[in-house]
This record gives sequence, C-alpha cells and structure tokens, in this order.
Amino acid sequence: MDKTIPTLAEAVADIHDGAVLMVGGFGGSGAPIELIHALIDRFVATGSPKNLTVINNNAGNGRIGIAAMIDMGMVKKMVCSFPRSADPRAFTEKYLAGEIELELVPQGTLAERIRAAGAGIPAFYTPTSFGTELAKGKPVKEFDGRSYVEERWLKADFAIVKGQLGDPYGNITYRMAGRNFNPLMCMAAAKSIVQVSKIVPAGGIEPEQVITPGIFVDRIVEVANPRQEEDMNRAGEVYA
Amino acid sequence: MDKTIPTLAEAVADIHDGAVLMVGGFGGSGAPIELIHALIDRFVATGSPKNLTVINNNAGNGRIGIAAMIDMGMVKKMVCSFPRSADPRAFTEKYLAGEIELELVPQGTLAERIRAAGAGIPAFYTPTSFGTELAKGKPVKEFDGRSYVEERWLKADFAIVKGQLGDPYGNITYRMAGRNFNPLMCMAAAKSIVQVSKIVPAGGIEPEQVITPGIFVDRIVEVANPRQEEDMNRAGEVYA
Amino acid sequence: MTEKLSNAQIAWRAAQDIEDGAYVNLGIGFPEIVAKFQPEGREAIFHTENGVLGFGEAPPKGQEDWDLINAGKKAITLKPGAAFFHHADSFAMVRGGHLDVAILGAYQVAQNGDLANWSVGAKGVPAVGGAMDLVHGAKRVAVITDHVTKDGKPKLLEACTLPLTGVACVTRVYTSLCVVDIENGRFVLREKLPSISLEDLQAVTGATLVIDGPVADLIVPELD
Amino acid sequence: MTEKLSNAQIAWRAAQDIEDGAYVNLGIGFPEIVAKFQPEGREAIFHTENGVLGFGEAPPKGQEDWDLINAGKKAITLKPGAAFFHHADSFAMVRGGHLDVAILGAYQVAQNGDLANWSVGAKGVPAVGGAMDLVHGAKRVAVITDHVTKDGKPKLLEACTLPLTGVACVTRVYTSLCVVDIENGRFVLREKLPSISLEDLQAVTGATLVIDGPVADLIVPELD
Repeated sequence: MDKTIPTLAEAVADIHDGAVLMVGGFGGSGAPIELIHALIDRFVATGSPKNLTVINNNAGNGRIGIAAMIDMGMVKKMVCSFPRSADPRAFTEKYLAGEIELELVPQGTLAERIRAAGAGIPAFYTPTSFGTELAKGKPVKEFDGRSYVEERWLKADFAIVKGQLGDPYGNITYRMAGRNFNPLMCMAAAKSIVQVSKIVPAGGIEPEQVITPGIFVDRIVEVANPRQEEDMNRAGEVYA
Repeated sequence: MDKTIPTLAEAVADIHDGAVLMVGGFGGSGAPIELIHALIDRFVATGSPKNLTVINNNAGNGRIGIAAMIDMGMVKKMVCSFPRSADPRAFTEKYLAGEIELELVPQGTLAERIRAAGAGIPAFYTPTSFGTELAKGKPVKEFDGRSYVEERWLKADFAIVKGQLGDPYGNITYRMAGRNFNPLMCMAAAKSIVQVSKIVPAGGIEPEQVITPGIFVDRIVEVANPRQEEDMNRAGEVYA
Repeated sequence: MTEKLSNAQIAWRAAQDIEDGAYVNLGIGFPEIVAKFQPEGREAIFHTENGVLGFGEAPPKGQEDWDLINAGKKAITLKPGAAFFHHADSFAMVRGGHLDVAILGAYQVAQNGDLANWSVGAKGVPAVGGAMDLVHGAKRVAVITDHVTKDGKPKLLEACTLPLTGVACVTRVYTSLCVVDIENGRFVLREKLPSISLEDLQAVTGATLVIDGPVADLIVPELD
Repeated sequence: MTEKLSNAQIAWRAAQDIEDGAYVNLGIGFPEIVAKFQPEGREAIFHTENGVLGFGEAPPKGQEDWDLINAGKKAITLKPGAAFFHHADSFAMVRGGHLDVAILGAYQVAQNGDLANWSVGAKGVPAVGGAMDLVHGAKRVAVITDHVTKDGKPKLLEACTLPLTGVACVTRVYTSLCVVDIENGRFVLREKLPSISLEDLQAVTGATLVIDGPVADLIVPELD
C-alpha cells in the first residue's frame, strides 16, 4: 500500500466545484498552507474549484491561506466558530457585502459534529448553545432534568490537513498544538489529504504513537519545510 | 501536583458498597489485575465493597480478576458486551441462578456510551442494534432516511485501569492493544485509578505521546511487574 | 447430502473478492481464517475491534504477548505500518464507513439482508460483542456460512426466525454450495457448485434464488 | 466615578480563589491575565481549547513557535507534565465536567446566572469561538468584568438584553467594585470595596444585591 502522492497539485487535483472542504488548523497552527495554495494555483489556472463550502475554526487571516481563497472568490460558504482574526479583511468585506454565507458553530460543537461524522453518529445532544440564538430551530431534549440541543454530524467531501510524520499506509503524527481539528477532519471527510513534513517508511512511526491511523487517510504528500501562516502574515505576504 | 499513591490498598480504599465501577481491559490485555485483587483483599478483610455494578467488555475468565470478584459475591450487576470467555464459570453460574444481573450492550455502543459520559454528551444516535431486541424500549429516530437508536451516556463512580507509563500529573500511556477501553473509562468515571508499570517524573512522557491527559486521572499507583491475566489463567491460578 | 465446500474453501472463495488495499474486519471464529487465503499480490489491512489496524498472523507458540491480541482474544503479530487506538476510535472506523469489507458468520440470513448471528434464543448467557456494530458501516458486509444448519435446515430464509443482529445489512453470502448477492430484497444467485442442480440448491434454500444474469461455476481449489 | 479596581486587580482577586491543583480555562483576552496572579505555593494547570494542558507563560519575543499557541492564538510555552490532544478530546474536558474553574469575560450577567459575552447584536461579523462550550461543564464558571459598561450602564442585571452565551451558568462574578455569588437566582454580595457604600454599589447594579451572610472588604494590592 502506498498512499504517497508526488506533488501538491496532484494531491488536490480532484477537489471539485461545489465541494465541501474541511481545512485543518487553528490559526496558523496545523494549517496546511501549501495544500491551500496548491488549490489556489489550480483555481488561477483553471477557474476551479469554486463555490466551495469551507469548514475551519476561523475564516482566514491576512491575504494568504483561506483568506486568499476567499479573496479569490473560491468560497461560497464558511462553517466556523470564530470568523475573526488579526486581519479578517477578506471574510469581513465579503460577508458584509452579502457575498459569502456563514454558518456559525460553537467551537466544541464544531469539533464534536466533525468527530460524529467520522464515527457514524448522525446526531448527539450537547448542553452547548441551549437557550441561545445559535440553537434556534434545533430540536431540544431533556435528560435527567437538564435541557440539551440536538446537533447533526458534519461531513465533507475532502479534508486537507497538515501533519508532521506520515508513512505510506497513511499513519500520521502532528506537531504540538498543530493537532487540533486535523485528526477529526481526517475521520469525517470522504477523501483526506495530508501534507507532512516527512514521509517515513512503513514502521517508521511507532504503532503506539500514531495519532491518525491510516484508515482515515487517503493521500499524503511531503512538504519538507512547510511555511508557518503566522510568520507569513507577520511578513505581510500576499498569495494571489 | 502529585497524583501518585504509594500502595494498591490505598488506591482503592474509598470504592464503596453499591458503587458503579468501570474495569479496563479487553480479555487480559490492559486488565488491572493487581487493582482488582487489591479490591478483593479489602472485601475479604472488611466485607466491602459489595453490590458493585461492574462495567467491562467481558464478565471475567477463570478464577481471577473480575471472575474472582463475581465468585466472592461482590458484584450485583455486569454491564458488558460479551459475558463469555475460555472459562466463564463464575458469571455463568450466578447468572443462570438469577444471582447476578446483566445489561448486555453491543461493544461499539458500550465504548461510545462511555466516551459520551466523559465528553458531556448525554445521548447520541447509532445505527447499531436498530431493529434488534437490544434496542427494545429505546427511542428511535430517523436521519436522512435511515433509522437510528438513541443511546445514553454511561457514567461510573470509579474506574480502575492499567497503563504503561504514568507521571505525577496523571498523564498515561498504554502498552499495545492494552489501550482498548482504558482511556475512555478514565474520562467517564468520577474517580479514575490507574496502575502503571512505571511512574516517571513530570516531563518523562513526551506531551505528544500522552494518550490519557492527566485531567482524566485522579490516582496512579506503580505496579512494576504486573501479571498478565492470560498467563495466570493458563497456569490455573485462583484468587480467593 | 451432496458434495459441499469445506469451511476453508468457503473462506478461500470469500478471500478472492477482497480488493488490494482493502480495510477488512473478520468476525471472530470461522471468518478469521479468511486471512490465510489472501490472493498473491494483493494486500489487505486487517482491523480488529479491540484497537489494532495492520496485524498479521499468530506468533509461534510460546512467543505470544497477551497485550497484543485480536477481538477473539487470540495472540497476533504486527505488520509494518500498524497502529493502536482506543475502543471508541476503533468503532468509529466500524460505524463511520471506513472499513471496505466485514466478513461475518451467520445462523440465518434473510433475502432482505437481515442477519442473525448472535443469539440462538432465550436460554443460556447472551453475548453480542461487536457483531451488531460490524454489520453497520462497512462498505460490504459479507457472510460466510454452511448452506444449511447441522440438522439440514436452510440458513438462507425469507425472514430470520432467530434474534436479529442487524436489519438489511448483508450484501453477499458465500455458502458451502453457492455465492448469492442480496439485491432489492432478493437472493440473486451468482455462482454455484457445478455438481449441484439449481433444483437441488433451491430445495435446501429457504427463499427463492433469483436468476438475474449469468450463474458461474463455483470453483475452489482443494485445501487441506 | 468612585474608586475602582483595575483589570489586573480584578484578575488578582479571581486568582486567589483558584485552589491548588485546579484545572483552569481562562477565556481569551482579559481573563488570560489571571494566570499571572497565581498565589505562591499553589499550582493551577491551564487548559486551552486548541488542545494543550499544562502550558506556561509566553516565550520571549522572537522565540515563539507558532505551532504552540493558546486559544487566543498567542504563543505559549509548556510546563513539565503538559499534554497535547485533539479538539474533540479538548472539548470533552470542557463539557464533561473535568475543569474545576472557567474564568470568562462578560458583557452582561443576569441574577439567574445567564451570561452574555459573545455578541453585541446584529451588526458586523458574529463570532462565538469556545465561549458557549466553556460555560458548561466547569465546576465553577466565574466572570471577571468591570462593574459597569464604558458608558456607565450596569452589567449585572435582572435579565440580559444581549444575545446569551449560556443559561444559568455563572456562579461567581468578580467586578471592579465587588464580588458576588449567584445563588438561587439572586446576586449575593460577598465582598465590596471599603470605599463604596452599599447604596452607591446598588445604584450602579441592575438587579438587587442580596445580603445573605457577612460582606467582607474587597482588599486588593496595588498592581502596576
């Protein structure tokens, strides 16, 4: 078995117009900048993919990564918990102009909905958001005298995430807090695409230290020296 | 912070009559034999704890561990997926005599109910057991044209589990497939008690390699050379 | 009784349908032997409920490590690229649609795909294990079974009479006499032993065997 | 306007109530500074939503590692005994009752414990982050806040007028003027600045301050 893909371009080649796309990372930590930019390159060259629904905790920062996808007009809708950042211009402008949709989801509910999709759990109950406007229209049920909101799984066609080590079976580790949503998104997407800093041979990751087992991963591509979104933003970089 | 406890006896000293007790392990793999036997020692010396509800995938094997607890009359009810084993005499006799209750739960549902308890999810939907007698009396709901069974979280007063390394903050690793239910039970119990083969100083477990973060663990006790239930059963050992 | 396949031969036949790179769960007991018959040049990755992906054969006797077992509590070994995980993640793989194939045993299979394989009724100690989870989520849920019970009664039925494991979950059945697909609430015959007539096969089957497309000869090598 | 505590002083007061060995989540922004004022000899273990337990202070400028950040996206460092985990496990800690204390900011708090701290209404881009999760599950949910808004309006109210973060979730409020507990749908005054009279305090509070037991002087050191 060999899930390695030689280039970023090939790794994202079949992400189609209208796809639901999970993008890993929390801020710049664990964000797959190179995969995102490969997707932007394809859009610039071919006009695709567009009309994407993007799922991420945030909605882009500065003029790179998800913010650059939004600037380019690739994104129809964001599903996120916190569409603000140090430089939220890209999303804010489009949102206030009514040119991009927003589904706002509490962060823990977002994580749990993604996990539920990966785990075959179509719905679950959470105390989060009960009695708030984010629970409007959602079923409510009482358990042991306390009220809970019913939340549905959140699936995607593709996930693009960033790992640290990967092996040809698709087993993945993550660097520090770069783990965040990434293992969950690998579970929840029909196709999971992971950029890793290093591809090691099968057996190169201790079985006890695997964080995402390969069954959840479809493609891995090596990006030996990945950029850090935060550094790029602090340097004022623009990807366009 | 120091969650280490010097002796097995002290680690289990407050497990009370009538407690709901999760016991980690799957067969002999990851089974906290020494903690179980410390509990039996206390029962023999003091008559407590008794009337326990024990949650484990199985219902004991041979004449040691959970089987010995059952033989002793400490267990009122078993919650498990598979109350059979190479030598299921202890449970079988009491069950057929009507002296012990059984709540039979599909294995994946058992795992998910335990995780849900740890995660503050009072109920979730699963396709598992829909249309079977194990779903009798449980609410059913349709999502996207498919029917699912509503299952409740499963909490416990105490969990006793077996790890490999532990640090004073309660961070835990597990040995191979000895992981199984153990991390979930640490999440779901009000008090989690972990025996580990070695206690290392804080920082002795790489933060990326922690499997159970210390927030889920209340006490750890070192058992430097833990016995393996399977070996003990093959040798025909009896704990009584 | 007519000629029939041995358990090993049924398992061999089922193994031929496992694609290269497939993630596979084999039920405890009889289905476990399917792993022995993986076709040359194809690699399957085996999953076991207790939290191992990528395991291999049993170790030599005396070299067992009892922290490294499968769901049947038998000692296993690891292949390079293996991974450990906890039970909730393991059943996320099962229910979440990540397995390509689950191969299970059966007491009874109904023509709508209902499966009964966990309980023979009220007496004794009931035990279900992971069976009710495994029938959900895998892209293909296949059954391997003798065509009839030990006392000659049909196991392929219009409706199961034993307690169900799952509803409308089985997609293919490999028996000691034939291979059938379950499509639109019907048993569709795909292969049968050349030595048995369609009439004789139907006579030991508790529901109509539908002919819808070619019926190939079920040819299996001699195995121990 | 009368004498009042600075933000640092409010944070200091809140920090005095954090027990040794407590697991604590500090909301992003103002609450983060509570970590600076941990009393000598007590150790709190800090949790952040993005999957870190046991983190410490910010690193020196220029030594940031941007894979090691908190929920406010600020660079942090690790203490010995730290652990990383994914977002679902992180919010299992939050909702599952594993945190001892969550300390959050507030726009408004109602006497029944309702909290509004995520949205000032319909204009602009809404953002909620982990706030709605954090108000559930922690054994104590405390708020630190100026006693009144920038234009002098009460923040402690009979009922919140802004969109809620959570219902009946706050148990204690540390303000720039006083400390109140929320018990049985009432604000119970526990401490107040010696320099303010009860009447003056009540005048800037939008709900009745109940006296039920002793009211101590709120004494806080001078801080930068």
